[in-house]
Amino acid sequence: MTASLIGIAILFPFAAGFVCLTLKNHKARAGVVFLSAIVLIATSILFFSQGTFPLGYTPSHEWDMAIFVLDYLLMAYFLYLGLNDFFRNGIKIRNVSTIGLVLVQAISLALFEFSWAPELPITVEPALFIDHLSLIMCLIICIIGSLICIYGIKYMQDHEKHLGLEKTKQNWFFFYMVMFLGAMNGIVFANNILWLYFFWEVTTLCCYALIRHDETPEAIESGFRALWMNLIGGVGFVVAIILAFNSYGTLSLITLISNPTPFLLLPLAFLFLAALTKSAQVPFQGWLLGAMVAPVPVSALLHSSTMVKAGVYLAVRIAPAFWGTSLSAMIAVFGGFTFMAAAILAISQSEAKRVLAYSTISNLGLIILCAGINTPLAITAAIMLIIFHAISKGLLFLCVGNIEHNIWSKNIEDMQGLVRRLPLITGITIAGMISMLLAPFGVLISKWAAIEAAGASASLLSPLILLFLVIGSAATTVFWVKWIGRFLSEVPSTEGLKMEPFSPLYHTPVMLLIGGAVVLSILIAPVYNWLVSPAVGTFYLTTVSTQSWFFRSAIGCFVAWPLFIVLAAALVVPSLFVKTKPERIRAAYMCGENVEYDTPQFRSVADDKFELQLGGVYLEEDLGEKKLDKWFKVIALIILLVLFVVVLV
Amino acid sequence: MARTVIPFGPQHPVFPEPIQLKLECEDERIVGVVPVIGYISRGIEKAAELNPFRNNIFLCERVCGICSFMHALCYCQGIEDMMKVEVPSRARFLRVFWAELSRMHSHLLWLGLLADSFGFESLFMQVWRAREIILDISEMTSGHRIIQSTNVIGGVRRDIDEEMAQKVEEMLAQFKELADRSILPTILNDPTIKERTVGKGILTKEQAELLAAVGPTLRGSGVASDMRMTEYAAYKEIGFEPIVETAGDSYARTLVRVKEIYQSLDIILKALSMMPEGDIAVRVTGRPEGEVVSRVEQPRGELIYYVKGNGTANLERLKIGTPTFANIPSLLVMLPGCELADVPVITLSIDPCIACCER
Amino acid sequence: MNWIARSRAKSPWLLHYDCGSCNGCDIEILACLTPLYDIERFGIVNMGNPKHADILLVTGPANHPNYRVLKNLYEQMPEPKVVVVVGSCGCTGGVFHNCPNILGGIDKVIPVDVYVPGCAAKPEAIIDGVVLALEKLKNGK
Amino acid sequence: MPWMLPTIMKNLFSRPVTRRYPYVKRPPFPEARGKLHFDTEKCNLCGACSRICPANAIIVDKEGRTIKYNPFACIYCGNCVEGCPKKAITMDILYSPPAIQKEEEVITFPPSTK
Amino acid sequence: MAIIFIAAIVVTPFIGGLLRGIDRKLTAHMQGRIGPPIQQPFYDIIKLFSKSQIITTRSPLLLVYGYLLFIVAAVVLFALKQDLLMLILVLGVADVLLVMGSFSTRSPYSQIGSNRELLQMFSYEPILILASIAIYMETGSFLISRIQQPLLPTLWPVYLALLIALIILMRKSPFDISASEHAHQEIVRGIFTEYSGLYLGLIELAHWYELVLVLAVISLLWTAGVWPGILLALFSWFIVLIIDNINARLTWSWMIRTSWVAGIGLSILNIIGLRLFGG
Ligand code: SF4
Ligand code: SF4
Ligand code: SF4
Ligand code: SF4
Ligand code: SF4
Ligand code: SF4
Ligand code: SF4
Ligand code: SF4
Repeated sequence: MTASLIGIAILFPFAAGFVCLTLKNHKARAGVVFLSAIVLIATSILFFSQGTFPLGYTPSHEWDMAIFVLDYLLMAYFLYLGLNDFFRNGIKIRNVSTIGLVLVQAISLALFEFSWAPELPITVEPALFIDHLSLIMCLIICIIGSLICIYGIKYMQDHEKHLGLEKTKQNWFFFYMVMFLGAMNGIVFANNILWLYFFWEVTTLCCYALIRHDETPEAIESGFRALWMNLIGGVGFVVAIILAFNSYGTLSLITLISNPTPFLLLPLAFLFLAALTKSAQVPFQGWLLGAMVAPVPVSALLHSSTMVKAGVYLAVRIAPAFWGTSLSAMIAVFGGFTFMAAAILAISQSEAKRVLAYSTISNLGLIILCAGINTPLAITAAIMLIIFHAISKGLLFLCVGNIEHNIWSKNIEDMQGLVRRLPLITGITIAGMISMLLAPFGVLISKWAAIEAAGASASLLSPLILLFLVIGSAATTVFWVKWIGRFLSEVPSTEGLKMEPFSPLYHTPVMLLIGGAVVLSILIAPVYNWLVSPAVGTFYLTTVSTQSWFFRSAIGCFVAWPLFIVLAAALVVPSLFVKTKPERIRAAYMCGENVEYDTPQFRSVADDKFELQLGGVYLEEDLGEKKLDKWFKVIALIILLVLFVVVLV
Repeated sequence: MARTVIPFGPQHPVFPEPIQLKLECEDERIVGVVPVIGYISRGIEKAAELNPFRNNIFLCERVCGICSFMHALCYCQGIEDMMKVEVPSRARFLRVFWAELSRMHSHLLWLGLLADSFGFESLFMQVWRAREIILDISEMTSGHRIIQSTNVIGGVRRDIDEEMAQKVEEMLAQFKELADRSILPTILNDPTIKERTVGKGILTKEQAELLAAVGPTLRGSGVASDMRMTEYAAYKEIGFEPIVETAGDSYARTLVRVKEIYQSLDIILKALSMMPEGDIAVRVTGRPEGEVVSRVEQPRGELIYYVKGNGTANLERLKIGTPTFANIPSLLVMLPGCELADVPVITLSIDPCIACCER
Repeated sequence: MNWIARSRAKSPWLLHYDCGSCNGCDIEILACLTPLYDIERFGIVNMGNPKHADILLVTGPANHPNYRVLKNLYEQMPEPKVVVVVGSCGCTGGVFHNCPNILGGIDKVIPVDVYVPGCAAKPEAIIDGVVLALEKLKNGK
Repeated sequence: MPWMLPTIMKNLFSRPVTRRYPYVKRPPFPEARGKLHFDTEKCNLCGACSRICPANAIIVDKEGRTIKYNPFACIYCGNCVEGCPKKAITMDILYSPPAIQKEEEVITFPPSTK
Repeated sequence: MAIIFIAAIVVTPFIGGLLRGIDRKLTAHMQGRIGPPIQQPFYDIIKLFSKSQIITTRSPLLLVYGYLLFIVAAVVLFALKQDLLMLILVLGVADVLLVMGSFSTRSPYSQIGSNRELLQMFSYEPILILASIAIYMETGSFLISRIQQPLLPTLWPVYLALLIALIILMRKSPFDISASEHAHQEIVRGIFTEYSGLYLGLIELAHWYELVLVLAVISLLWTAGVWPGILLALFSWFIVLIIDNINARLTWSWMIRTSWVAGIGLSILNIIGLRLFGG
């Protein structure tokens, strides 16, 4: 049973992807996407309810061989991409670095496998290892990822209509989208590091292909950037593989993690390098920001359930191995810095997707920070953040996509007063943002746990981490709330709200997601008990209890559900008895010069009517990318350098 | 970049009077200002053609209630010039007395408003408390607290006797004590005040001259120009040196005014001690004919009255040129580039008075 | 109810609007706030915003460019509200009675509850006027 | 910053300077200008005051033997006091009180004895 | 527990209102005035509750209730001696709801006020969180109930930082940036401009709760008995009143600079000190 479920989770998406590729008919393709979504969701849930964990599983050795071959094929394809671009467009950073990095990878891997390795291909028992952490990831990938794919069906229709494409490219789009999910499942299940590496590179491929999907010059540029930056991680991976095998003679991830020795730190640092390129930490955030040119479902997928989550998954996965080392402390500093830097940079952004991207980077930084603090409470925080962030961020991207297809703009300034124009989707978006931002929602409970864990951390660097943490979380509030403010800023009107038409393919996924965010936040105690606690418990002693559904650690206690009651009271009760009779409605205060009560205009020069404009605050001059980006990158590089120095010394 | 365009006024707590600034900001930085004036235009110049010329004194006083005395003075001096009336010298000294009293209360009033505009409430309260002493002097000597109503064509209507002069000196001493103790040190030293005013709204000497700024706005930029140097009324006998600061920012303008308060105090004391005996007014008969330009220094700068008479009881034309009207262009140079929070401070630093600006 | 009436009378918040005055009465209103008169003794606060105000203090006569603003401010004040006109020119036009740009007293534009004569009205007179207005406020008008 | 401290501390520990109007009334200055009184004995209804009033606050009705005086228009300048040939107008030192209705004062004169 | 619960909800606003009344009285006296009677805030609030409601849009009204309720929730959490960090986060929720409320109307001054309120949160939230962490480092728990020793001797830098936060939260000069309490400055009443009547009253009520809560948090720094703590809180409150009266109001950039350099700086130094020498 479990074996076939594992098989379905990994292989079925690949198969479904190929079917999508061949199908020219939109309806049929939609059907396949829909079907695979259902299959994947069912699989993950079945898996969760059936399995006993942790469990190891080794498929037949042909698979090892297949992956061995496919690995080189993949690298050959990357090389082809680089060379192709080189011959077409001449020397550019993008193709030179792609070619260089692929060659480094391929050559060192080949050297290792063909000359040093005792057998070919290297096999590991078990090849797949599934514990609760993998399971959580699998649930996220299958459920959220599938919902995003479903959303993509209609989105891509509209998208292509808007672009005016003659020949649809959706078959390629869904090929990569669905395959992505399979590759992700592969990553989270793999125990053989070579397998892990292969699936890792497949996600890089999917990511590259999806970013360049629209084939605009910008898209191509961004696609390449994603490719070569992730190839840096790939190099890190290969180095880690070689080093690990040299000192241990095995490539079983679990073996490495459960027997930490000081020699392990260097390969772990290289694995961490791979993790942080994948999760777009400063200074590698460039590719994720560039990825914003891709269609919205791609961004949603990259940010919530795939790609970047692979990075933090790996960081959390290997965290027990560097427990208590200086590497751990440095990782916390590094993550903390990204958390703060990205949050501050997000303030000056006016494009919706870029704000979301920075928010993702920032949150991933927080997860990495938790992995670095590396106490049970911190790991709990990390895992909960992975869950809740995936839900909320996937949701927010889908919402922004929907908004974009209504107002054809991604600029936050254009979203002023959107609650009146598109109440349904805007309401959901705001709820989604609140779930990222306010207690008692899951993200905030995690953040609470993170801060307490950081406060309790014994490391000498903890004041620095705390500094990053508090400034970062203050900045987070600023950029979210001012965006929410844009949505809410409406002109007084006597008319009631009119909902926009309901579109099942657009609205169902977001409604499911927001429902999920709320329900899971309320049910934080059972979620913790069923999912998070066993995941943490695989390698740590858990210290959190959920007595009377309070979230209680040794040093603090979070009472979530009473706050939900307060929230419900605050929302429901007043909306029952706050009545807005039309005759009570007055214009906003404009120093006495309003034109009409329901227009945002005032009288000014020569008694003319002027439009009231209320731009948001972006603090471009003080906190703009232009000013800070360089410095942040430099500091992050320095931290990274120190990290490696610390490991080597 | 996101732009904010908002009305600042006409009803705005920073401005006691209605004026609108149409502000354009990026974040909170001002990138554009358009002043909208005309909210309290009453048409006084026209009404002045309808009234008997003597009654215009009372109308001119109410062009503005703060330096109302100066308006009446300027008008009376103009008519007197035109009609070749010799004003008794005691009256000239008394005019200086009330004029400087107005200046003191006007500057104090302004200082209080400035303090309020940057949220220094206790300073505002202290300043206005001290100002009440000046108003008491005004009421004691003229019968009105702020609109003295003491000018007539040919002299003044009220006299100050020995006893009253004594009292005035006492009250001024009291004022000086209060100002020295609690107001002056704060303004000279307080770092938060300096933070809000130093370097805010800089007007260079060249700009000030080019834009024809007047009064403390001009003197704060290093130009020694003051109508009192033309020695009207009794300034010749009393003697006068203008006060000049060179920094050209809001703080410099503040300092000019604060020093002028003390200067006025000295002038008042001098006027009281030097005052010759004699009549306070001459009887004026006849009707004004011809045209004349009369200029006096208001607290805010140069005030110009152009009066044209045609031999009837009504004037043919009265034209008033006021200091705020002359200073608004400089405001438009000072504001762009500043923070929204600085708008009140900079605007108030020219001491805008809309009432006479728009008449 | 008694409580409400009492509180209304004890906590009148002001909005001051200068509709075309000469400043004389405006600065006397401001003088009322300062230590020597201190109308905060009666709970009076100068709010500077119609939405928070109970008493609209208007100075100056109504004139053409400004009456629209006055009306707008009056409309934005929540009930109960009273209007106090300060100064002779606001009551009737006063010395500006023959100015071409003047409509006349403030009562030509909005309903006025209390008239405070004087040019300029003394702070004492303004306090008297506000006290008269409080009676009206108390009863919810 | 600390420069205001002595002042506020002194204020805090001394009696406020506030005049407790309306509970305690300060006597007005002897020169103060307040409302007008018309002496019906002295006045001969010549109308000079009406003509020189800048606020048009006095209307003299010779036939009806009344003077209408509008304290809500009067600007208390005292021009009429000085200009009245009969010195029939006197100025109080008390200001005229605020009111809910703005009513003109009508001063009626006894029928002419001539 | 139920008694504490109800007492916290009922008694707090009275203390808060009284403090506001005394605040106004003292301020007036510092300015040489008599000032309003001490019960003035209660008159104000009853009057506000009895005013007719005028409305711009609906959402601010809903959010005001949220603001109030979350502050009350925070007060209750304090009364029940719960987790300090959570309390601060809940306070953050309240403030965010307030800001969202005043963002909900397209009104120039309330928008500018809300933007500034956000910057205020940007300034004081780190200080509060760091303070809670410093308290944890001394007591070994984030739970208020675990505080048993006087903390001021080791945490005085944090106390100074908290004073800065207190000025911002009490909306006093020099950091009265978002609402301009005296209402004669550039942004009218800033964030509160569009609220009137009942809703303004609710905000005022919430403000009372908040005041007491923040003072209570400060009083924690000295918990060798209740009274010294209360005295410490009242002393801090009085210091803020004095600072209010001897300073001009500064700009937001100045506020952020001060609160970060001084506030966060002091707290972090304190934490480093604890990490190195004790804790
Ligand atoms: S009359 Fe009016 S419109 Fe014409 S120029 Fe003059 S101000 Fe302008
Ligand atoms: S100001 Fe000019 S337009 Fe206005 S009334 Fe006087 S003369 Fe006429
Ligand atoms: S400058 Fe100002 S104070 Fe002086 S007369 Fe003109 S309006 Fe009045
Ligand atoms: S109105 Fe006066 S200032 Fe304006 S252009 Fe004419 S002369 Fe020059
Ligand atoms: S500003 Fe001068 S030119 Fe313009 S309307 Fe008024 S008086 Fe005439
Ligand atoms: S009543 Fe007199 S002092 Fe008051 S505003 Fe009118 S003209 Fe000026
Ligand atoms: S001027 Fe004197 S005498 Fe003539 S009507 Fe008037 S009050 Fe009477
Ligand atoms: S005091 Fe002046 S305004 Fe009043 S009635 Fe006499 S002349 Fe007219």
